[in-house]
Amino acid sequence: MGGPTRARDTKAGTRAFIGGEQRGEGINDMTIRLAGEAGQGVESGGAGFASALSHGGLWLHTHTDYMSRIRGGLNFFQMRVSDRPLWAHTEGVHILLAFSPEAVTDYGPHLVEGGALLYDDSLKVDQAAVTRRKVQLYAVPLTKIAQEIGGEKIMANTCGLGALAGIIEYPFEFVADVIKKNFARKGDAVVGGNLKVAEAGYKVGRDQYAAKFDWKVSPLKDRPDRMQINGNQAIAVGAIAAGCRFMSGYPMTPASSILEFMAGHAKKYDIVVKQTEDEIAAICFAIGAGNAGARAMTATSGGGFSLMVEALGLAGMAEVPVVIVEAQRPGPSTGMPTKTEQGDLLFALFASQGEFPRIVLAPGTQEDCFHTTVRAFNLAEKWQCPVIVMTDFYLTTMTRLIPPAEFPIDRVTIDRGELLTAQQLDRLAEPYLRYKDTPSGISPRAMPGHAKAVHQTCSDEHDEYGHFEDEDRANRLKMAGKRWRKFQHIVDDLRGPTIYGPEGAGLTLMGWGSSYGAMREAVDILNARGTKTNLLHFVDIWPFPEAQAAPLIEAARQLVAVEGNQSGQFAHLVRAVTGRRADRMVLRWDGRPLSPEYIIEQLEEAKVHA
Amino acid sequence: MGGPTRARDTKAGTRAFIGGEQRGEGINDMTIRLAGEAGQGVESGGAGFASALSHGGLWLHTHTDYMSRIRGGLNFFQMRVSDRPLWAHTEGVHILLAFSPEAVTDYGPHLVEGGALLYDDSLKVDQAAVTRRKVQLYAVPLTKIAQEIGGEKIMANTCGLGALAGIIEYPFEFVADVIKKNFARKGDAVVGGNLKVAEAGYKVGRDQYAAKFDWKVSPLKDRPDRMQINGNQAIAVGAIAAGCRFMSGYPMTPASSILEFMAGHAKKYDIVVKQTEDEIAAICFAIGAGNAGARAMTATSGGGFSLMVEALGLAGMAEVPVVIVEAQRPGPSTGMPTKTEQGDLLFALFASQGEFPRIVLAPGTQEDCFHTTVRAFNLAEKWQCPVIVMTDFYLTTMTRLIPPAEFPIDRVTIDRGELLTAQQLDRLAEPYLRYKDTPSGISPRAMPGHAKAVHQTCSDEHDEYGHFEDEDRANRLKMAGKRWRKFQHIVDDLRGPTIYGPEGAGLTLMGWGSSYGAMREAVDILNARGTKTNLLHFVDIWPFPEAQAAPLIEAARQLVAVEGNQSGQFAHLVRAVTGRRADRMVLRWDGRPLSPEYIIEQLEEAKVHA
Amino acid sequence: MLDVKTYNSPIKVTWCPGCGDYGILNAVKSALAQLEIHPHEVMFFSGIGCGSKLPDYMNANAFTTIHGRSLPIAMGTKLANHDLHVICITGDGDGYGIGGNHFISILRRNPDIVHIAENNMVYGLTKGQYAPTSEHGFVASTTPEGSIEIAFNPLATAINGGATFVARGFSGDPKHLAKLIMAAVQHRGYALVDVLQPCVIYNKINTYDYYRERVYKLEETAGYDPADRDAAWRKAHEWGEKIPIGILYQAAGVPTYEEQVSELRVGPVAKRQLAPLTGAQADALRRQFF
Amino acid sequence: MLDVKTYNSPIKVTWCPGCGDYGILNAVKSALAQLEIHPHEVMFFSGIGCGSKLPDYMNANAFTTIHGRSLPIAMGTKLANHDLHVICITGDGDGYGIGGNHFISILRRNPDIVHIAENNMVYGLTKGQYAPTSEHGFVASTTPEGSIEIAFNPLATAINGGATFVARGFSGDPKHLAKLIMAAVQHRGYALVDVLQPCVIYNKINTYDYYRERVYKLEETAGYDPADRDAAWRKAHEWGEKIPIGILYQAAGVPTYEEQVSELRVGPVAKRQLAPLTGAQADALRRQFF
Ligand SMILES: Cc1ncc(C[n+]2csc(CCOP(=O)(O)OP(=O)(O)O)c2C)c(N)n1
Ligand SMILES: Cc1ncc(C[n+]2csc(CCOP(=O)(O)OP(=O)(O)O)c2C)c(N)n1
Ligand code: SF4
Ligand code: SF4
Ligand SMILES: [Mg+2]
Ligand SMILES: [Mg+2]
Repeated sequence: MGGPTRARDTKAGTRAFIGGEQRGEGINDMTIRLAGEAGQGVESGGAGFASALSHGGLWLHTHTDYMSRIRGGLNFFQMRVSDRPLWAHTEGVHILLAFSPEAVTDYGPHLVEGGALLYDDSLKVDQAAVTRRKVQLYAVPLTKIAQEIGGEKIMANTCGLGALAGIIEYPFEFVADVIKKNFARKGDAVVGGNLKVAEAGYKVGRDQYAAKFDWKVSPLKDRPDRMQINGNQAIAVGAIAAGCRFMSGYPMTPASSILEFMAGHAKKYDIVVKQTEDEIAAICFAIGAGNAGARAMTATSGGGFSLMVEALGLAGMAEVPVVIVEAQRPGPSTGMPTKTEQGDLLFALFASQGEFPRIVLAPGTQEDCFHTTVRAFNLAEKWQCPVIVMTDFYLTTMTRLIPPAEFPIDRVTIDRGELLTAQQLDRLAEPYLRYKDTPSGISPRAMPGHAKAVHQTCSDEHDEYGHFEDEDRANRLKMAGKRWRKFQHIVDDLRGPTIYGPEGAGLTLMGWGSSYGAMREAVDILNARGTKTNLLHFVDIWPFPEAQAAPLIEAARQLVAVEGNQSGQFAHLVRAVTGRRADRMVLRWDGRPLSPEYIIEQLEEAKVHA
Repeated sequence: MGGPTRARDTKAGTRAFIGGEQRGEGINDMTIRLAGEAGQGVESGGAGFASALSHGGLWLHTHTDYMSRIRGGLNFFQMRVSDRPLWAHTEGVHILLAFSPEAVTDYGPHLVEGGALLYDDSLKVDQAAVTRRKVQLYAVPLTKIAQEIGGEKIMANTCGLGALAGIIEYPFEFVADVIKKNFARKGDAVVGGNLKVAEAGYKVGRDQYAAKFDWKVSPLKDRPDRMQINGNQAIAVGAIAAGCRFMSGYPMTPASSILEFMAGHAKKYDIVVKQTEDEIAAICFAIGAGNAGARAMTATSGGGFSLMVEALGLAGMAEVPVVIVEAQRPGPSTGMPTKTEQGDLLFALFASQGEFPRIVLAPGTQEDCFHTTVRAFNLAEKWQCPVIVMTDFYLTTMTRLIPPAEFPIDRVTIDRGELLTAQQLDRLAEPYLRYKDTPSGISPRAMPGHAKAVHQTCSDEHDEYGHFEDEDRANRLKMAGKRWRKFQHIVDDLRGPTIYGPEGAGLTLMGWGSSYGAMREAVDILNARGTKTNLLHFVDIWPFPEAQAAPLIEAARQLVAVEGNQSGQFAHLVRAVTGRRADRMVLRWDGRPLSPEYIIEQLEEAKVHA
Repeated sequence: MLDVKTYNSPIKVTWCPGCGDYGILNAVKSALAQLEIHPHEVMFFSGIGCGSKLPDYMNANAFTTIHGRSLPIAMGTKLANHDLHVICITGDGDGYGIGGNHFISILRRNPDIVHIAENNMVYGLTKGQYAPTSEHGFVASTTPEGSIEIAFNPLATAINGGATFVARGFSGDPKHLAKLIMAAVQHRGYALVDVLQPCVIYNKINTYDYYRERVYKLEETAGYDPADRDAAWRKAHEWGEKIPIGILYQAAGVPTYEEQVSELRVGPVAKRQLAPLTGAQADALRRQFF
Repeated sequence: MLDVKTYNSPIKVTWCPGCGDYGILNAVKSALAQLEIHPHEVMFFSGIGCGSKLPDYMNANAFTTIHGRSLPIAMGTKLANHDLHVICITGDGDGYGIGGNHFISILRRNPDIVHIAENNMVYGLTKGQYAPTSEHGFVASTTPEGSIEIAFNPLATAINGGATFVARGFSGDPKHLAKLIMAAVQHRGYALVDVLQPCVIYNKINTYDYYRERVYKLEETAGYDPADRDAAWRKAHEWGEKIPIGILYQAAGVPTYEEQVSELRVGPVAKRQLAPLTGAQADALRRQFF
């Protein structure tokens, strides 16, 4: 808990002022949510529908919410669709396709006025809760249609998706294409059955409800291929692009899928990927590989990162390059394993005893995840130190549609820093000094194995050769000085915050990591409403890019820290470094992601006006 | 590395302006150092001589410096003696009793002008290095005397101590008493031999050198019993006084001796003390015991604390009282195992994922160690959270002579907070809620085992009963809010900084933990020199006692942060909370403890004037 | 015998339908009921994983700790209050993987603790990665080409490491399992009950059918003597065609850890009344530093 | 044979006079010299402890890591560059205590790594606390009434856990020890050499004399067959009157871990030239997300 700021209880906004207010019409900007038990096909159905929309040239933002259990419970898959690029989800839902009564009870309140609840007419749902809020009820005999037309109850999902398409009047052909593709390996009969069921659903939706439902989605003319990718996938793709040759990890939500993606691509992209006995071993494997000359990484969440802390310091002292992804989830301790939070920032900054150079980066988007991961490997090798990439549950599982050009996989820079080649080593005239004291603090590195560069790597304070020297004061000052100089110079390679919105705004939102999208859309809305607002978003956090950041922070008229935690950790850091206190904080720590509505609502409640 | 401040290389002062300048005469304030290889009796000889001085009613300050090895190398035992209470060591040494040539080479430069080097005339030492600095050479045939008079080479040490006493003209009877006591169990012959050798050494010292040596030590009239105690012992005594019933630990310098002391006293004081397989198990054992109702603690250094981080968060989330002593040593990583540093502060403040109440205390003296440990147990039980007590190598091994009344062992307050008694539980009318939401945030605690209070303790986010609840937003806000309220209220139980020195001083030193003594003596010297100086010393660090501290910090005209680390970690914290930036920092990170001379020299170099 | 409902918790079970953990939950309740151990007399410890949710589904004292650390936390509790029956519930990843060092350490101590390991040979809660007990070649999300470690053998390791009671149960036979748990609770010392627990979602190899075809009971095996440590160790290697369940090994007369801690002879330290030391005690302590 | 001086480091040894670690250092150098392994072809890994300083006293590649973690760090290096000979040097506290989980995990993997454990049955560098291998009842600073854990048996645990080469040496017989180390290096797979190493300062029980009276060589024992795993496991329990040294167990033909990692077939990953993916590779990767 950083700093003395008081926390306030908050409630999420439910108004959908983005779809309405900002665009002024009900076409091509709406939010659809599928919800039901784990195992009911919420995620696969949602993904299929998302494909159908994506193939129509539309832009998407999807995110999921699931429980820490494998079957049952209540999960949702939400997609926001629009004809322009999207940066965030909205709190308000326009149409909810509910597969279970709980889905209605829990998520009904998220429906906007005039929105619709679509469900199987055999489900007993608490209608009152929804209708009271002027929500329409579309009870469709999904299961009955599935059984009668497709011959299988299980096709009720398909029927629901068909009805959905009908209601929003999205051309059926796109749905049909996805059905054909997704069911292809189950044979023609299955494809045919599902197609018929979907079509029947579509008809009911279009014929009975389309006229009453205000929001529509139409395909665009221009339909380029776009990548639908989440943060973890973007990190893995970045790692592969950067030439990562080694990954070790131990499963932990929400980081596991990086390890799994890398394992699945290991053979093809020539990467050794290993699950270890615990997170201590995971980072130790990576340090061993990194020191041996292979670009190496590990990924975990806060609990696993806690176990890595001792070895993190080893990498700092021994000057071993290693990339650590820290995918945050709400703590403390086990906390809320499948929810989101930005609560580990100060922990990551100061973890492990003593003082040593480390780099902390927090990408805000999928594109950032890719580029930041590539940079992380370069920075780790250049500065020979651990690099921590911080994400969170929301960013790791949230997807957006992104033009492939944003992922220039084959055009990344691979900078191995001062890594001596075998040829350079062959020519070495003097004895090789692993920890040579240089002006930059960087000591040229040799991979172990060369006859001219037999050397020692050491966790104890050491001399330039790497031999133990834990007594001599002068040597200590030399080596600590060398490490400190690295820390001072690293910042020259780091970037100041992204600025978005008009200059000289009366209100400046300041955030880091996954909140970029929510802040950006909040800025758009506020400016549209006449409140001149901009934002400062930080990816490069530590060493703090003071030279670039301080003037911008200084210039902010009203500075609002926006963070997914309870105490304002980044605000703490900013004040410690620059002295500037955030005038206000918009914080969220209920396990849910920051959204444009949440930010604006909090500002309104606090009566913040520019 | 906290904050952007630039570090400067430093060299330690060697002038002994404390003994001279401040007291104006050479009597009863001097520094004696014994030095030689591990195994040569440096420590035992030094301790014996310290006893002899202590029994003369004098005040002492001792500290040691040793290498991370068991035999050989170079160690010293240093004692400063005075007729008034001492708070710190000095950098300058008046007389050095050297047992090895390295002792001369390495420590000769620490001798003050006019000081003396005492050594066995058979040792080949680098005299030039010393004489160049106007140091006197007292080459005494210690071994020869030992052999001729005592019949044993090994008595050379005794001879040296005798000579030492003679040179400083300290009455021989005190030395004789210690010899009698210390050698008693080896039989009369050994006692007699050592007495004779000591006396012979005494005569040489007094007759040949006393006249040339300026510093003298005389016993005082008043000779009350005083405790000679180091920081670790004071913590252990505090724990025993506080009713600690359980300690688990894993050896790590400089914390090990707490575990060893407790193990040695376990039977007598009814404490279960166990060494575990690693530090993870050490803190887990303590958490299990603490949750079961036994006051429990563990102790470690930074590397072991790194391994405790995950379970620290568990204690925070599950609300288990536990006391953790973090005895710092220079990092990063293995660092300098037998040297000192204050480099783990920000790590301790933010360790573990998520945000939860914890308390961080950093005693400055042995008395503080005792009282702070007692308070730590009370605070841990009252607020049901982990309490971290931070010390460092210097404080753990340094001793001072202290009146026994400063350790009111039998008059401590034991406050178990809202721990429900069996009788209270018998009367319970409602179901027991382990995590009851209360205005203070404190939920009355029941020890597991009572029929009326069967309950669950949980690392996952939970409801008031302690059952898993990692979905519900309202519950999350309730429980996170409850924990947050604890954090906000804890501060009411904490204390602002100690102030020493005149009000309205032009210069204010600000520090924490073990630097108290050095800062205090620096303040005295500066004031004596006419520079009006005071100090703010923090024991209670987190939650930061803002209400008490901020006005004092605000009022400081020139604020100088004094810390044993490279980046000014406490200064970072102060700026983050109060906005006030230290005008200057006096930092030390060469593994050596802060001393009055070092502080003043750094201020002079920086041309700081009040 | 107590009513098994005594142990019912108000919490809805979240395991998948058909999960082997249900059988274990029932067996645990049944064993406690038969032994007439009341909810307040027992304390459960678990880590994190599907199986580690078990204590949450019980009306009993419990501490759901962190992944892999239930054993040392239980040790601390047992040493503070040995009046409590202590039962640890771990997954195979939790207890044998990340918690491996605590496992081999507790074997050397012999505290009077029951350790029930829900061995589904996979990581359930994190969605199907391989576990230390997964068979060599097990294909999972992190081992697309099959695992290349040999499987961890918990029973052989326990016997090798000093355990005084080592049994294996099958969650498909909760009655037999309940008997094993009762024997484990009654055993004075550390008692491991490793349970073959089908994960119906992520482990398609070690299924109910797989086990039903293979398991046989040691107590029905003529000539098997659980007191013979060498034989037990060899038996612990039997896997494949036939899989033994029952008590593999039990040593009698080994003192428990708590019995060897002299401070505990007069009772649990957690129950001592806390009060400042007497003046005489304080003086004695101070005098050490004169 | 190379000159043993090849491996001399400029660093002054800091062990106590008489420490058993000297014998181990000499045996290591002698084994490498006889095997003609050059300093740059080998990499040592150690943790923290008296014994863990050994690599600092060698002219060879080395990584002095942190207490207990040399095995997993060595694993990472071996998987990145299996051209290196990898030798881990651990203390008994370091390797079997705090590092216990990595020890039992490496046994299941069989990497081509040599593990030399300096087993002095005490914590040397931290000044004499008991260690996992200390005998039951061992009196030390943290066990003034004697330890109440039973001693950890590294050899039995290694055999039990899947090690393919398990030997015990005595630092008082460096020639014999050097032979064992040579055999360990030549073994393809994980090879443990546990060394009886007297700590002349803190272990007054397991001294040179204690061992000299008791050790005998297995290779001189008629009928002992190191290929018989059951027999080896039983032999690993022999302690007291007589203590076996030599190769207790060796399995042939078990594939190493590295051999089973398909990415390593074309050579060490650390030696791959790094370059951006080709356009086609990039497209293939991107297409997965269309
Ligand atoms: C330190 C830490 N690492 C990883 C995790 C994530 N995690 C939760 S449960 C689990 C493994 C579950 O497997 P197992 O213990 O076999 O239990 P099962 O779910 O199969 O019952 C993991 C890795 C965690 N909670 N904490
Ligand atoms: C995480 C951590 N815990 C504790 C220590 C302190 N420590 C250093 S060496 C050592 C044990 C030494 O015993 P062993 O491994 O048997 O080696 P030996 O000194 O006996 O050769 C310990 C506990 C440490 N360096 N790091
Ligand atoms: S995933 Fe497997 S172990 Fe977990 S609840 Fe489902 S069936 Fe049981
Ligand atoms: S303390 Fe023991 S192990 Fe360490 S160097 Fe000395 S004799 Fe060797
Ligand atoms: Mg499992
Ligand atoms: Mg040892």
